[in-house]
Amino acid sequence: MKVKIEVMLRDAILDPQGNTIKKSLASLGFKNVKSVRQGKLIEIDLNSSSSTKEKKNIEKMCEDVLTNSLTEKYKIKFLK
Amino acid sequence: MKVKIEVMLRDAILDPQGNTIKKSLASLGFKNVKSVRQGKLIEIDLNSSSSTKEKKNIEKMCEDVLTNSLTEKYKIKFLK
Amino acid sequence: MKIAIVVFPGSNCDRDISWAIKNISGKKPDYLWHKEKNFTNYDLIILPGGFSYGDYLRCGAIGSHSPIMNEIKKRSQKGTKIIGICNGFQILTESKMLPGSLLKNENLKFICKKIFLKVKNNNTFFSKKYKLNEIINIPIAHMEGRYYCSKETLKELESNGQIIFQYCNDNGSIKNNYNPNGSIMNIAGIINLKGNVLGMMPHPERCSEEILGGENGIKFFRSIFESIN
Amino acid sequence: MDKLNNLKELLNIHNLNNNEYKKITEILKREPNLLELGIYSVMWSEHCSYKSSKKWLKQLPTKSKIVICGPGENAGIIDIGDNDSIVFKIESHNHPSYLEPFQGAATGVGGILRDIFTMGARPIAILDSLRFGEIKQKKQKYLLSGVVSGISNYGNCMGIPTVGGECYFNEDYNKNILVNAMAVGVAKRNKLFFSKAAGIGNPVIYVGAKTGKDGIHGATMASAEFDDNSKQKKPTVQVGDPFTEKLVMEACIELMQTNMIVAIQDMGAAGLTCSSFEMAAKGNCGIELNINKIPLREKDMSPYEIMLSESQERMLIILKKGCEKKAKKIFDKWDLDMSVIGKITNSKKMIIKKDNSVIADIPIALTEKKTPEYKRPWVKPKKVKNIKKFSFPKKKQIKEVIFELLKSPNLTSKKWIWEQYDHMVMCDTIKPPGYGAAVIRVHGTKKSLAITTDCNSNYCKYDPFIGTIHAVSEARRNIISTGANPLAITNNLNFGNPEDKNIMGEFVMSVKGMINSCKKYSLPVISGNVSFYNETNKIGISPTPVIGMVGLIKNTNSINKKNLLKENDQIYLIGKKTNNISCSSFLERIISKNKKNLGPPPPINYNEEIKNGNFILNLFKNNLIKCCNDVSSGGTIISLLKMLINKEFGADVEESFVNNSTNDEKFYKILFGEDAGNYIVITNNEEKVKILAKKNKVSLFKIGITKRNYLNINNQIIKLNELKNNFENNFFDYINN
Ligand SMILES: Nc1ncnc2c1ncn2[C@@H]1O[C@H](COP(=O)(O)OP(=O)(O)O)[C@@H](O)[C@H]1O
Ligand SMILES: [Mg+2]
Repeated sequence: MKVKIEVMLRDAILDPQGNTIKKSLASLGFKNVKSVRQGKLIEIDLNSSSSTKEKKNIEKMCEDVLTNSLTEKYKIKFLK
Repeated sequence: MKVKIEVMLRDAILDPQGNTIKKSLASLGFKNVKSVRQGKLIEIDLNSSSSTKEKKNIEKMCEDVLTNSLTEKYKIKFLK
Repeated sequence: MKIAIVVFPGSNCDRDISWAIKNISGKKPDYLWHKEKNFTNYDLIILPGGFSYGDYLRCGAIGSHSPIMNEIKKRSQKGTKIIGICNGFQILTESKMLPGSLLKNENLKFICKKIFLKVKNNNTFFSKKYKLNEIINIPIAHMEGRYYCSKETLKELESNGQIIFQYCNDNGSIKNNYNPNGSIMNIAGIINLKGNVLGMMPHPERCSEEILGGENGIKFFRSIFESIN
Repeated sequence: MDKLNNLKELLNIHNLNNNEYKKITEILKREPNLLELGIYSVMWSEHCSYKSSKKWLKQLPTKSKIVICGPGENAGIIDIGDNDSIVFKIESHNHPSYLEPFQGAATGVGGILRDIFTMGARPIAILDSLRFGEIKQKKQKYLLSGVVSGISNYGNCMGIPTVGGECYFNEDYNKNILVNAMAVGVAKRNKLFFSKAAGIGNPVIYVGAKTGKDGIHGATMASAEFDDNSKQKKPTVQVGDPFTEKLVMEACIELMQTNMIVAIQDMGAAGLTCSSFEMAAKGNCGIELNINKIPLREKDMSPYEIMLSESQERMLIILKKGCEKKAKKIFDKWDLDMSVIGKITNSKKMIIKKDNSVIADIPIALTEKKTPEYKRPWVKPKKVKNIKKFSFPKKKQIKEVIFELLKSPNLTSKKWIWEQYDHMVMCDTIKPPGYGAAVIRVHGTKKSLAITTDCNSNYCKYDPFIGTIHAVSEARRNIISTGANPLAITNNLNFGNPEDKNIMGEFVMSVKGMINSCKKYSLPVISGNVSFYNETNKIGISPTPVIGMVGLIKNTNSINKKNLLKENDQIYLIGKKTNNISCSSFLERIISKNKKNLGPPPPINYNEEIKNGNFILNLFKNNLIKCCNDVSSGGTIISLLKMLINKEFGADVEESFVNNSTNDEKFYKILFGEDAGNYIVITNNEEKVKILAKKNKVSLFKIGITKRNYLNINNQIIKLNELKNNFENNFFDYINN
């Protein structure tokens, strides 16, 4: 099973990295950029095949280790 | 227009973060993880609406600024 | 007085803290490997600075799951004093032993320099030797030191006197200009409600010897020694 | 073994010429297979074989009473007494840093640190010597930011302070930046480790990161010039993993406390090939490797790729037979893989096996003996002409002149860089970056080291011989300015294509300059590195021989701890008033902007250098110095300001110092000339200083006295704040705009 986890900073939290990218895009002539946010993408390849139990497991992983719920939000995408 | 850009290290390139995450997941009991790779997720919000020209623009952005083709590969997703 | 310093893979201020404590107290602390689960009682356990697990994933995140951390949590509940400095602070927030979180510096760069701190609460085990509002010159060295917490938490921290150190200038002015990393309210160090767990980004061990350019950290260690004995 | 098809193309890819190929067939007494050809190509690359430079490097003075180990090992070692020794070396990572600045620079630091701890030393300091093109170019800012964060990321994570270095900008580096990193370590003299293999049957073990396809042919890449297609040629970029390296370092140091190691060597350029071959060659024995045992990151790797991979953070260790289990325990503790990959044999051959059959079979001694060594043709660089006519600014323009000089990216503060480096970790940094050499305490001892890197790119461009002498002399002055005794040097020779006789000429003259000055100063060269082919589309960099130097302060307590400046402390120039403006920063920036020729660098007077240097050390011994700096780029005033601003002080410059001069030319020459051999000292006991100077026949001149808030020259007052803001913020402005 393959899983993709998208982790972004929560909206209320300043993302200097995104801002910097926005600035440098503007200075390169990409003017109509309204906002940029940068997050993490974690791709996990599992030995097991997709099952409800495995999905629960992944969720637990996200909650326990992969993300910090105070500052981050995440989305899990099960690929196959 | 909203765009999501997924940036991952090329397959042959060492991903120390991913490796370390994998090892620590294993030691936390998530045993059946075969591999982990960590990349970046960039969300861009544009003033303009989706058009072929804008799409070209985004591609150029990726090539010129957002990624380093030597080490990274990317995927663009146009959201709306 | 029994002090231990926890060594995580990637810790790199473990020796520095040990050196400072040995110089000031004459007694060398023990090192505890992060896989340790059974160890004798200590009055104080220090989580040192460095890059535990390379700072991969999030600073302190993987370290906060080290086998030793369960035991440290238990001991802290029993009153053992715990200090986290720099990476140690990050481990403490990641393991929820302290509220909030430490994010990437606003300028996105590693910052190593001497800054000024104001002692906002000197009625703690860790700061009693300082005067209230004393201004101290002390080094920082981190990439992720931007303290963040929710509004509610911030209120609690304030009203409970849990904010111990704030960034300021040499006159003690706490303005945003003197905030090296973008921390909320210039917060540099906090304590838990119970008063036995402290986390701070600056490095007192790096200014506890005249020849290294200052001795402002000595009172920090003296405060603790006094609290223990 | 399969026959090689299309030999011509293969040789081309492997950067081998027909003669070299012929030699290979003679050594093997047959045609090589592809794996063997690959092995020869890296072993005989310029980077690993020093085939163009060897002839000249052999002439360097490398011995002295204190040298324990000179060039030839991973790093050089000197004795500093009481069973303490110092290990140091400098290395370049120029080509990779241009392609991927962050990873290129990071892995450069990783590489040099491995060279140090391989010898049994704990690294205690890093320095970096950097060269970029014009700072106003976007590309250069990108490269600079990437390189600095790469170095910072690696050094900081390892917990080793980056305490100094240099950074210089000039259009000559637009297409070829330079990233040199130096590291210094300490070891007990009786606990040093070397790479000489021994003991037939002893196991060869592999420790650290797994092998991937990283940087295959990195060594050959570093031995070829760039062209517009370089980006397409991309080998797999090496990614640094400082976390793994930290574990490898701690584990190796732990293993070194036992008696299990026979020999140890890091896998650097040309990876497993070079390290295993060198170990066996040094021990005059054979080595057998089993390719199936090499830990791999990817499944589908050919033996060719495995042997040539430059994956980072890997070590090769020869253990005593029977120690495998005990060693493994240590590596397990640090979560590191260890694999027994072969053994030492008496065959004097390097045998590589896969699935039990031999896939490479190379005689070691013969190959060593036949390693190419070229006598490349060279011509002496032409002497540049003195430029005669200048029009000097008016005296009253001194303020603008100072600000203009402080604006030069080469003279202004590099705080932006070193604040990103953890320069305090390890709690031994006594003199942090700011100006001059760094001073680092040798932990747990009374001793301290002064460390610096140096090279004035302009001087070397206009005269590589004198320029290199300047680099050595200036490094030496930097060391002496801290009160330390200079001990030894390491060097990184960065040049263009040695097959061009003009560039070879620059190289030869530069080495001669190093030989000449090191002999005069009795400074042994204990290690170094050569980086050729810093060239793109036939345009090479100007010669850049970076000198790294280490000096010793025997008693750290003698360093004046409370050397706080006070108002009215006295400032003296030790040496002669300057009169030479040729090749100076003043000339470059103020008088002949955009001129192609800056004239020859100032001459060197060894007697003066040595006499003045000794005098400074004498003043330190008598506790007469509050602070000291040498006069270098920017002349007396800029050198003085760097020191003063750092201490948050200004000064009143006496009119007599500028000879009460009504003459603009004389005025500026005294303040901004760059004649060699001068120092500036601040004292609060000028009488004693003067008496000692007379006794030692040293000339000195009073520059003025310290003032809290301003600089006063020629009745022009500049506020300290204004100076400080300019000096410290100019660089930030360059980067941010
Ligand atoms: N310019 C030089 N001056 C003195 N010694 C040098 C110089 N260049 C290289 N060497 C020596 O040659 C040896 C091989 O250098 P290098 O290939 O860079 O080392 P390694 O790859 O083992 O780290 C080293 O011992 C080095 O000190
Ligand atoms: Mg080496």
